[in-house]
Amino acid sequence: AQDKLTIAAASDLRFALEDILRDFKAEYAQDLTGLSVQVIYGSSGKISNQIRQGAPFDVFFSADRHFTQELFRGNFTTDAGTVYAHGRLVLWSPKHDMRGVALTELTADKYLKIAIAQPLHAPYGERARQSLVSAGVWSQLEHKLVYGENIAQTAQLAQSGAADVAIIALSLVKNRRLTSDTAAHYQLLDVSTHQPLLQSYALTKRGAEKLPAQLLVRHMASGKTRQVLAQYGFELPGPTHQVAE
Amino acid sequence: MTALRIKAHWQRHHFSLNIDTILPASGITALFGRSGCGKSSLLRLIAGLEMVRDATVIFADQPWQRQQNFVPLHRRRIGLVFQQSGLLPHLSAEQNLLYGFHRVQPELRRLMPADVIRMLELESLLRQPLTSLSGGQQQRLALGRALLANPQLLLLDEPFAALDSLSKTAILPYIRTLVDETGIPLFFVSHDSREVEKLADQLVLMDGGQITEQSSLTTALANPNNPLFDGSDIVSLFFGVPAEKDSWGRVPVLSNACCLWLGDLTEPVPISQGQVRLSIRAKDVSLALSPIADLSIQNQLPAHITNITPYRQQFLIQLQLADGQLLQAEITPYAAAQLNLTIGKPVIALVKAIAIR
Amino acid sequence: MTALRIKAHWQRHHFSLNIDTILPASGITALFGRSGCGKSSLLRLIAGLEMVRDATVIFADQPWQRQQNFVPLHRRRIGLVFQQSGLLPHLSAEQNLLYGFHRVQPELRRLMPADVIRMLELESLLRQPLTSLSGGQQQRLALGRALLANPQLLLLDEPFAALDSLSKTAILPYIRTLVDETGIPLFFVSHDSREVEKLADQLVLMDGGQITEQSSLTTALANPNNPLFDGSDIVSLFFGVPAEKDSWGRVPVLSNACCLWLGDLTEPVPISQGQVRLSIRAKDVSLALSPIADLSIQNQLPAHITNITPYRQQFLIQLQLADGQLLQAEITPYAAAQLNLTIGKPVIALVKAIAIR
Amino acid sequence: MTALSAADWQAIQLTLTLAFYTMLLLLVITTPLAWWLAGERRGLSAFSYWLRTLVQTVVALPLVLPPTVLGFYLLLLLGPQGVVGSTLQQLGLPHLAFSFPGILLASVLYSLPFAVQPLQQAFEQLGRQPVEIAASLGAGPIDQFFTVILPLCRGGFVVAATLSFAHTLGEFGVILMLGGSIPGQTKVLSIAIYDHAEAMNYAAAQQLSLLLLLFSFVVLFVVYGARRKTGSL
Amino acid sequence: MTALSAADWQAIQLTLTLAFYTMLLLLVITTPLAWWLAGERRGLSAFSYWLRTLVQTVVALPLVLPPTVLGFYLLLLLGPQGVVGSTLQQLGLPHLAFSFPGILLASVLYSLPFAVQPLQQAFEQLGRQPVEIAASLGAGPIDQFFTVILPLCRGGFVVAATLSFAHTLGEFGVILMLGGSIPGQTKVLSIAIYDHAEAMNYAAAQQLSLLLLLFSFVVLFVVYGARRKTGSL
Ligand SMILES: Nc1ncnc2c1ncn2[C@@H]1O[C@H](COP(=O)(O)OP(=O)(O)OP(=O)(O)O)[C@@H](O)[C@H]1O
Ligand SMILES: Nc1ncnc2c1ncn2[C@@H]1O[C@H](COP(=O)(O)OP(=O)(O)OP(=O)(O)O)[C@@H](O)[C@H]1O
Ligand SMILES: [Mg+2]
Ligand SMILES: [Mg+2]
Repeated sequence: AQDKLTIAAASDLRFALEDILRDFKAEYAQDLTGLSVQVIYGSSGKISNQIRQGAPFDVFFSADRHFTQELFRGNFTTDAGTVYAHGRLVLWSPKHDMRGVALTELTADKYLKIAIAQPLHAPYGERARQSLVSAGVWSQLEHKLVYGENIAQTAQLAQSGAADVAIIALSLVKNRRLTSDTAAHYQLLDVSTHQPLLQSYALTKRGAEKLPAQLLVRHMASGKTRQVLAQYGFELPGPTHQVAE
Repeated sequence: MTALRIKAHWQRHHFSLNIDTILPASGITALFGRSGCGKSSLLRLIAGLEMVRDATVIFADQPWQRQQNFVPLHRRRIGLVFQQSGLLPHLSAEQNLLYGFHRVQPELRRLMPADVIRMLELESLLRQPLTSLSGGQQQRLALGRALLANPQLLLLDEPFAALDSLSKTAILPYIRTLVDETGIPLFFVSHDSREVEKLADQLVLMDGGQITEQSSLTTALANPNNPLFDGSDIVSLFFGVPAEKDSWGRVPVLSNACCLWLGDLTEPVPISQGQVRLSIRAKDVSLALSPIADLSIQNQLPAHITNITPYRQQFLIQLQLADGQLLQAEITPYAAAQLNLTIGKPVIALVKAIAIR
Repeated sequence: MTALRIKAHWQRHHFSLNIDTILPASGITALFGRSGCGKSSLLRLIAGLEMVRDATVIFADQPWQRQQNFVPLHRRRIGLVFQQSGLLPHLSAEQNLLYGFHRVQPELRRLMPADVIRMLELESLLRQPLTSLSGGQQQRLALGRALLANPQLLLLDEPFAALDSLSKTAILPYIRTLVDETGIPLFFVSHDSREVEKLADQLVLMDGGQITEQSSLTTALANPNNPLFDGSDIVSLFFGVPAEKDSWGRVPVLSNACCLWLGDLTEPVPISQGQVRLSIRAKDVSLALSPIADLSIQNQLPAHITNITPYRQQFLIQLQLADGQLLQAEITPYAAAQLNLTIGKPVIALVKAIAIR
Repeated sequence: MTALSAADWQAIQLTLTLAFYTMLLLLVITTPLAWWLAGERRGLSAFSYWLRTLVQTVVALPLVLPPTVLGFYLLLLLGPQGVVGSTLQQLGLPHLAFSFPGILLASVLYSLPFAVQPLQQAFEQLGRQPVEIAASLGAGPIDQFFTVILPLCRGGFVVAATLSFAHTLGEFGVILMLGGSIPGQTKVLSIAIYDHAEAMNYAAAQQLSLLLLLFSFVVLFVVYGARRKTGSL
Repeated sequence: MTALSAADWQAIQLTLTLAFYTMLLLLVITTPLAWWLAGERRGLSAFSYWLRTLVQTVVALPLVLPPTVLGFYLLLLLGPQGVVGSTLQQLGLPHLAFSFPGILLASVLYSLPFAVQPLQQAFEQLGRQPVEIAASLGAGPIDQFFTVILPLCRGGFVVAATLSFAHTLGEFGVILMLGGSIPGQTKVLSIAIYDHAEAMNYAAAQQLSLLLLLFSFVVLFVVYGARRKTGSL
């Protein structure tokens, strides 16, 4: 059996994937003795760049289906990506209770700095921008915005207290490490205000030949995984559907 | 007379400098002593280049260093020539020369570049890059630079060591005149007793970090055991006023009751009031019992013997001339016996006109 | 006799060195000339410190530089003393001293540390940190280091300039003996004509980047217009074999037909075959028409005048002694007239025993 | 070649300003610091000796931390909840996170060792004599600095200036963390390039990189060329 | 304090190895390079003169590019489709992206100016005389280097070594891009810390940072302390 599986994943999946993999290893303990699983987190853009340059990744979890599609077009993955969940955006602050706060209220003076991920390349950043635009406050808020390289760093900007509010992934707010008293004080953004965040994964050419990778694909579709994903605030699509290309 | 008060106990590694003295700060003072005796250290102390604790340096009532008081070098107005060539490598020869001059208030400028350049023959060096100067050229430049800083005190550490003899012949009288005219006191270190004889008014002898003797040059030279003479010749000084050349080109130098004939007067260094100072090696003085004719030696001076001392396997005969000046003659024991020399005996001192410096 | 062939046309900035000569590479050769005339440049050329194009340097049949051939300095086995103190600042005094010695194959080691340390009085310096050495101490150390490199050629650039006179008195005879015993040819630069008179066998005169004269020292000294005498005294050499002291402590030095009495024999530098070389200043020689009694001057040598030349407003009288050696006397025109001196005239040359060096 | 966007030009301008001020500030700060560090060791008390070693070590530490980590801690420190940030706010001043002064401070801190070390080395190799000569000729400390130390240690200053300028040009992690990529204020060139590259906008990334390289090349070439002509020593 | 995970220890070990090799390689490479750059300028032909200036400029360029950008271009170059990577593969060798040799190469390139410049400066200030003295005493070039140049330029070597070692310790962007954070191969400490911080595992991030700081502090303190004791000049 292959004894090593290398997974590259977008930052928003960080906490959910830990649980998923723990279950995965427990589930296939007999089939996969001595398996070591490495996960490398990063921005979807950087990871897909690295895959193009021959990075030794077997599975790629992207925050946006766009990246798996591009890789498939370049013949680096076996398919255009399986959508396993939809990401959700939340408005969150470590200092203020954001429950019930509408995007339009961000113009208030108490919100000096608002952190979002870089819309140029981070999927969550682009969706945050869309929401702000559709709320009609983008141009008013633009001078308050600070940008994180990826969604995890965006969360850090707020967590350090330097930014007053952040628009980040629900999955990050739902993780254990965020202190409980502030963790609940978030406001979900309406999915209708932005294009969907289609979380998709794909096997790379080298991963396709590996048994553990194939088993992981099977595990991703399992109920247990769906449960974990839901727990971390991901919205689940209907029973696993291949995105047509 | 201005004075330089120095008091210091300074431990430099294994060496200790112990000075507690008042030096006359006028005219030219030579520092003489064996290598490693502390001459450069003393100059550095005076200049304030070393923070010696609890030292006292007072120059002409300016307390340069006393207790907590410490005037930094750049406010002491000292002209310094370092023992190791000390040119600023990033400046041109000309910029080096004028570095100090530009920092002197115009009203304090008494020495002007044009004169110094002429006297030290620096003209042709000024346009050369610094790295292309030979050792002697560097030394002349450093000397000129110190002079042009128009200081109130000159401290020169072996300033003539790399000069060729022609340059030396030209520069020493210039330095003499300069000190006399400007009144800037000058201290210099030298290992060349001839330089000292020619230039110095006072002599400071050092040994093992201490000043062992300080006196006027005349007094110092009267002592045949003066370390100045170690490895070189005993010299007496004769002070007199030169008169007109005679038709033979000889120059008479007159003191009270004596006349010394000189071959010519190019070399002697003038000192103040028209006087010149002549040095006469004891080895150049012969003795006879009566005047001698048909001899090329022209100075035949009546004198009487004041002292006879053995000196380095020879005899040193100290003579008093008619005008009271002291003259010394070095004589073999054989000659002393032949002439039957005794104290008080009148003799004729023979000195070649040409041998007088 | 080994020789040093040098041919170079070297433009250094404004200065050009033009040499095409064969120098005798044996004994001691002095390089003499005014500051900036190219002495150091010549030594650097010989050492191979400068890549002078198309130059030729051949030492004792070893082509050090010829056409494309260039032997780097470290394979030339040259002992070098730089004009500016050249100690390695990161090494201790002792490590500096032995740096070259350690790099000599044991079978080529003829000079040993113990001897050099003793002769140059380096013992007490060895344990001192380098920065604490005085100027003269540094120079002695650099000299010792060059000697201990046991080179096949010594090039010393003003090696004695910072030495005090006592050190010089001790070191010069040591250098002389060392060269005679080891046969290492030595070139040295000096501005001190007395050093040259004492030490050199050959003299190389330089001026404006060219060698203007190269000759044995005796020949060179016979020429009163030799630049060696600019600003210093004319000297004649007398070669003779010293005999036993007499009861008065006088030492007779005998040549064929002459005897010169010396006060003692501490200073003269021995040269090979028991001979010594004495230098007699022309200013120390007086002339009389007949022997004179009752005079302290003991050497009264019969001679006849071979030449009379005006020299610096005086007369220089060239004399031939009974043994054929040349002696020169400097005399005022007045004295020459008084004694009615003419060529061929027999005279008595008077030389004080003590004035002989 | 597509024209650079206005935002790109803004980033370029910002970066140059930042690098320039950083270099200037660093030269001003590190010159006395390096002089003190390079001072005579002889006869120093044990205390002064170890104090110097300590300072020298601390000064070198910014080198060691990964820039993003350094940036994160600076964010904690300079933000409204940090010691520095809150103090500033109490004084009625803005806190330093997400501001130009903030990233300037960070750049200075981050490039500190690159300025101190070459200067210190130059001062150590200079020795005492040139300063002593100047003092003997009547030059006071300021005069000595400008007419002797500066020209003689020119090499050290050029290296210090080049390293700190260039290092700031290329700085990324610290500024990313602390600056928040605000266009015109903290979005410097390196971040702009990174953003283009991540957005797979390779043409723009490449164009900006080339421009940066070309500019730096010209500046460095001129600096080094001029330096060698006059001969720095 | 929670114990560090095995992965963290692995990152530490990897980082030290990388920094050490980088420093070593850089000293070996840059010594002759810096010597050549520091050589006599006088009497140099115009060609040699500009060649040197060119090389000196090119050597300084890695400084200027943001590390992630440099990493990106290195990735393009060293990856299987790059000129270097594909050539290596044709020779039957692995391409260099995502491998230890790859990030070593990148680190060397990235820290090149930090090693070259202090050395060059030290060599320039050294002057010719010490080498001439050594040669006159029979020391050949190698001998001269080890007994004269190295000890006299110790300050420069210490600065070069420190800067390049420390700079590699803190290096992040280049390695992130080119290395792909593969544990045990390319996941160095700086990336591990970054990762912990992103995972909001601040305790671990802080612990690792502290460890890195402490270690660096001790190393630097010893180096600087020892250097000052013997007195480098
Ligand atoms: N920087 C220093 N640190 C410690 N000791 C020193 C230092 N410089 C000189 N010394 C010690 O002081 C003593 C006197 O040195 P100094 O330079 O004053 O001698 P000097 O009389 O000028 O000798 P020279 O005629 O050779 O120049 C030396 O023996 C040396 O041991
Ligand atoms: N590095 C150099 N570059 C260019 N020219 C130089 C260089 N060194 C010396 N020169 C020129 O060569 C000439 C001769 O210099 P050199 O050092 O050989 O003189 P020297 O005879 O040794 O003088 P000194 O007795 O003063 O030491 C000088 O006039 C100077 O202009
Ligand atoms: Mg001295
Ligand atoms: Mg010379």
